Amino acid sequence: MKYLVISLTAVLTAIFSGSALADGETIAVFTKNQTNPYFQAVRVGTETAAKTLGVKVIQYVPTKPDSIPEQLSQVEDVIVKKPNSIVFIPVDYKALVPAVEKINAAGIPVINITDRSAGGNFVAFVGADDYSIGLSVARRLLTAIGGKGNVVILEGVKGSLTSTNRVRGFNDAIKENPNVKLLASQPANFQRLNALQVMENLMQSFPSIDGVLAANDPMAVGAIEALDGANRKALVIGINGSKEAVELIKSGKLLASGDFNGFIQGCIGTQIAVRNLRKQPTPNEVMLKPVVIDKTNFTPYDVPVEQRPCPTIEQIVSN
Amino acid sequence: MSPRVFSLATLPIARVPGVAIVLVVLCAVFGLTSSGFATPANITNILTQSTILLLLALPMTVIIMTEGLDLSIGAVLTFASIVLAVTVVTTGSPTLAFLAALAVGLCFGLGNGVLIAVFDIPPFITTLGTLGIAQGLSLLVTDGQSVVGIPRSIEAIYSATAAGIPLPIIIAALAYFVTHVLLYHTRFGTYVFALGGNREALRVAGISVRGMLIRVYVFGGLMAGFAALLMTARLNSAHPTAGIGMEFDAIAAVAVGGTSFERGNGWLLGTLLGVIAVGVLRNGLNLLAVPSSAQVACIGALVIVALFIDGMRAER
Amino acid sequence: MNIAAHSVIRSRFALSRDVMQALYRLLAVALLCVMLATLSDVFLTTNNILNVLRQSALLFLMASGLTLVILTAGLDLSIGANVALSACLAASVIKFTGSPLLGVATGIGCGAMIGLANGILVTALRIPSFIATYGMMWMLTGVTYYYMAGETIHGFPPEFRQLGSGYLFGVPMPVYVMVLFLLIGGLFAQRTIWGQQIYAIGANPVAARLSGVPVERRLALVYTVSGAMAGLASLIILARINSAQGDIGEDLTLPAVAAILVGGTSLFGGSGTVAGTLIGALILTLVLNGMNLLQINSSWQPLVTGVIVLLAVWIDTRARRIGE
Amino acid sequence: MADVPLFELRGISKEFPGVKALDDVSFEIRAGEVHMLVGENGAGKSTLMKILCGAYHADRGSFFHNGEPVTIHDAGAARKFGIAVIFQDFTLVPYLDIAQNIFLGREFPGRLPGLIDRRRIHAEATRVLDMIGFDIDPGVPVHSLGVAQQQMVEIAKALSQDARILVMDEPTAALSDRETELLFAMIARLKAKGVAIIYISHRLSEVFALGDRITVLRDGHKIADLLPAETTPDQLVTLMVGRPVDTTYTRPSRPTPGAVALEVKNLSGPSGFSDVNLTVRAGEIVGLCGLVGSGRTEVARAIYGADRVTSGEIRLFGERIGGSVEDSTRRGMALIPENRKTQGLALARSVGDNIVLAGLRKLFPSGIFIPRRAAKAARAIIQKLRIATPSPRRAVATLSGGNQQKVVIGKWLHAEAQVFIFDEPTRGIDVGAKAEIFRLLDGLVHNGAAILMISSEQIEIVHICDRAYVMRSGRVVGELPHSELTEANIVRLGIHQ
Repeated sequence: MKYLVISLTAVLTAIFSGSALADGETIAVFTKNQTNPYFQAVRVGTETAAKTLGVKVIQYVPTKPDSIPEQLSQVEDVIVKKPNSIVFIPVDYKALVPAVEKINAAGIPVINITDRSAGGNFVAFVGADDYSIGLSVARRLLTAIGGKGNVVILEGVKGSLTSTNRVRGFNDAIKENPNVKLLASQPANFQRLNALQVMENLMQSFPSIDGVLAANDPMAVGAIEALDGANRKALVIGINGSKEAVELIKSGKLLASGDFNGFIQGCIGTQIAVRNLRKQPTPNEVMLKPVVIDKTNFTPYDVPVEQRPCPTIEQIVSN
Repeated sequence: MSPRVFSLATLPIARVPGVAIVLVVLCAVFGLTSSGFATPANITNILTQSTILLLLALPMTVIIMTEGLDLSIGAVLTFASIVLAVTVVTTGSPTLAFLAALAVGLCFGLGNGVLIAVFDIPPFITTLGTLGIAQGLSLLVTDGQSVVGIPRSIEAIYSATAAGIPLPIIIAALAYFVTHVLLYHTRFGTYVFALGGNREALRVAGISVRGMLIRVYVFGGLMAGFAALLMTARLNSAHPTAGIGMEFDAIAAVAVGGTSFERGNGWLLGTLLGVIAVGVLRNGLNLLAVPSSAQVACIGALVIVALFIDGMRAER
Repeated sequence: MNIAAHSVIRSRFALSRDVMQALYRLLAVALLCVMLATLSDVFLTTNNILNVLRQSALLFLMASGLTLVILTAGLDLSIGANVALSACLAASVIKFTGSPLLGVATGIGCGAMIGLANGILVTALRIPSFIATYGMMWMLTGVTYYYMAGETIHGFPPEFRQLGSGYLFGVPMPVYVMVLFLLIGGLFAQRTIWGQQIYAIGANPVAARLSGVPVERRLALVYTVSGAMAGLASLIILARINSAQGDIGEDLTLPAVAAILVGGTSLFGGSGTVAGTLIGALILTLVLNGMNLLQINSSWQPLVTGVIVLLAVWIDTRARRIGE
Repeated sequence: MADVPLFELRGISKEFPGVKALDDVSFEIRAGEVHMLVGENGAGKSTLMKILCGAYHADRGSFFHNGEPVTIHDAGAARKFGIAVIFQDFTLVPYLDIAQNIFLGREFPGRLPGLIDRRRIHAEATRVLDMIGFDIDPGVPVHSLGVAQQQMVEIAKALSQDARILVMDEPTAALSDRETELLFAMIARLKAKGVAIIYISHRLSEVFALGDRITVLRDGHKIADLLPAETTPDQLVTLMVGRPVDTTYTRPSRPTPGAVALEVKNLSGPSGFSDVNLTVRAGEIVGLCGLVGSGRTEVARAIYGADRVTSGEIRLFGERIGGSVEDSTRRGMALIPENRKTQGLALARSVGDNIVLAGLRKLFPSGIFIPRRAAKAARAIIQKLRIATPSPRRAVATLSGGNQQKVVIGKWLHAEAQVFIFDEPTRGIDVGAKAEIFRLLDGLVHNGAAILMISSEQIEIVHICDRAYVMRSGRVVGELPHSELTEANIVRLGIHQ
């Protein structure tokens, strides 16, 4: 019995010793889950910015992917620790408002990135407009299929802000092309395997599909695998500009991917947090311009995020 | 109070230490390694966070004591909280909304009970089925969206304090007390022990086993309804994924608490400790900024270590 | 003498019970097919049938090993997490060495090791399987998250991809794998003394032990097999989606359990078949496929699955009642 | 006695799917009499009692209380007439304490509505326990009690309902002699108080010692209702079985014992026995007796490798064995456990499956299982032991106690075991089957098997065994060669001085 207790203690302390706290400014970063590469890019962004600015970031991720109660608990726990500032992606843009209010009440400055929270006070919001990205990348595909033909939409997690807006963009783009027919719009939960199976089923219902609009890259890849599996051809677009997507663009399997740049959002979010702490002026909103990555312009995205430099706020705002 | 509240009958000696040891060790480790841990503010924080899980773990203990299981409890909580939110948003009456949530809990509890007691479908399967049903309904009602616009009056239930103690803690304490009395000082409780220990004993004593089983699951459903109130108040909204997987957290807490899955051998206080242990672990790891991946592993370790210790004790 | 007469009646029922179970299910499958065929004109296309088979293959492979565990009145909640970790390790091995064979070995090996660990927790440490494998699930998920750090590994050599997306005589590879393991699993359970011993353990572990059955070893074996099958399934997934990600195994466990229950295996152990599990997997896949073909709001899927599980098991209990 | 019976059942019939359990059975019980209810297993005794106490409903038939027609629709109604039953398989709840068990379903209401008054329950329980002279704290949880103690709790439970009619279903099955005497004394006291007792038993000695009246059931029919004076044990058995059976089983000549098959040296174990020495030779039956709880079963399990041993050694045919069940069985040892339902059989599985289980390795050395061959082997055993089952495919659960026991033995015959340990082989088995089991044992030793047999019924030991060891509180306190093997000697050694 005793040895058990001891070993348990040992194990725990071992884990913790790895994460001794730096005494400089600390910034707590909240992301939705540990599995989606997008949020990894965000985390890398914050780390990179932190390194250059000489601050310490601590990552908080729900152990259950996208768990609302858990992120809320984590916020409550973090408030106990009083970090100097917080960079916050709400798991759900409505359900986490109480969390933000708690942060406000604790007087900790908080920067909101990626999903715009439905309430609470923020130093600033950093994000990209899902709608316009969806719109422009969809336009890219529709022109590629010559403004006519059949397309399907793969939606993300039902009700998530990201999915809703991107899909809205897709639909508006389709409306612009009267000769394009939307065959179906089904959720695949931002997941590859789901997308693969949904796509397989859609291909059964529809003998001819010319274009696939996927609300993120993993789903786009899933769709591509499904098409290959059935030896069918269709143009596919995704969103996120992930490493994988860029490689597929290079190899011509993926037409284009909307650049929803987690890395930059992480960078800027952290930079604003630090400037705010150092009483420097900060913009209260930074929106990334919608960029469509395709064969013509993928080279800058072909470097792994870890090696990319953080752009300054000015660079982003100016161009 | 009877003199034998904690007679051997109510307290499986061989199992006490498992959870207690783990809890002590955790507190010791966190107390030493993290400055913020042992503060009143943080303790309150941990307890408040644990309330919802406790509200589910209490009935889960009772259900497991009857050699049953309720996998639907998390999904029922979710659906109840959605119904609550929708009702309050549409009618504007918190009372009505709360009753609606309880009604949902009641219906699912009754459904589970009838399927198990009357149709003889094993609890695991019954509640796996109703889990799917509740989840589906939640998605259908909300179409995946979260329901917002809850009046402050409801949110207050979670944020308000009485005599400096947060309301949720008081509610949870009340729930614990009620369950304790139910289990150790009413016929219901006595028969729960019998349901798990020897159903024939009930039959020859002229007590309807079916009726008792149904009551047990109804109790589970109602507690899920109460939990839904807290959950909605906490999130100040209702969301179709809010309660996913909580049934397993609850079961784990009960198991960690030393309630065994056979012969009606249960220990309510152990469940309380189990729930707190889980809360302490998560909180402490967050305070120490342990990477999330390590946190996930730790939770698994907690469950296994606690039961391992119990196992070792049991062999003596 | 009425005892004898009574016994004859009994045995006739006892015989027909299993037959009835199988019939009910095949009937259900048939009904589903007819229904879908009438409702959707594309259902009866070869492509769609193959498509259904390929999707059920995945579910079956996960469930087949788990079936053995449930036959011993145990449960393995860690197979989903097992799939995730096995897939990720296998993926990086393939990436690193470029050798699909090594990858396959890794995937199955890793799965088997995890299964063995479960077996040890259940036998040596006497932790209830439900809890032990639940804890294991969390630990595996933790390791996977740590190992993958939110990244994906993608792009595998085509010869490996064959395993998941390839065809042979116009039939998808996974279907062959499914049939292969249906045979292996069936033979193992019905035609080896190990299988017999597993059924005996499920029916009464004490009696089995006192009859000289090496209960601990058999249980360890069963959990290992279940783990290995999860490892195999992870390879199929890997080969199909051509990439590995931390969430790859998410929500694969309960559907597998559902398939087994719909397949008529009893959670109390001692009764059930691997073939039944295949039928269960088919039923569930058919329904989901049908709902997709008919463009039914996907929110209905959990609800419908739940109802099916309840129905199937209820019919069984009824059948048993008539039997007694 | 010409007065109206205290309670009377007339023309009771009860049918279960496929079998007529009771057919037009009438039964009456008078105040202050002990009414023996005898018959083979499956004769309908338990069913009749379950109907009397309201657990089952009769398809046909009527009840009379003091001559007044009454109905019994549930247990509550039965209790109103003061009917209480002590079932063979106890109706106790392991994790409730003694007091709560005694008053299960009859809890006293507490001060507040809905609550129960546990203090009063304990007080009352103490009173009842004193009444039957059972000195124990009513707060002790039942799962920590021994079988005999649980029996006492059952009795206390029945008496606490101030029963006028007390049904006892084989109450002495699990009791040691001393406890049995206690029980009989109490029965006498109850009789004096005018309580009517219905006593179900397989032990003829008891039937004649206690009974004021005897009713015999067979295959759901009432065969006879007579006074002990009017009959003899043999006649009674003939009535029960429906054919003459000689119960005065005479031990046939045994082969001269061969080599030592099983040898146990200084065996001690944590399960409560120490320094046990014994030997069993091929071709002899050796008894292992002593009071319930003297450590007989524990020793048996330890020898078999089912429980851990701390010191000492076990030799099988001269070779030391590893102390694991697998090892013991592989080397030809067999244990026929105390409780066949929970330890001996996979009830849900078929007769065939159970029979071949232990011998799978021998039957299929390749590891490949061939159903046809397994069924063939099973049928051979079924014929050899005359197990009453239409086919090996029948579920064991549907067989009678005696036939189930035969299946357990058959399992080891098929596995070709050489050294058998029988733990209470005749518990809960009716007279006819008992004799058969004994002949079986004879057959085994004649084929050179060695048998160690545990039994609580000295008479059995005396009849069957060639020698016997007597245990007391975990130690072997004496060995009785055949010449000295008498009940008196066993008791003398077995009880504490």
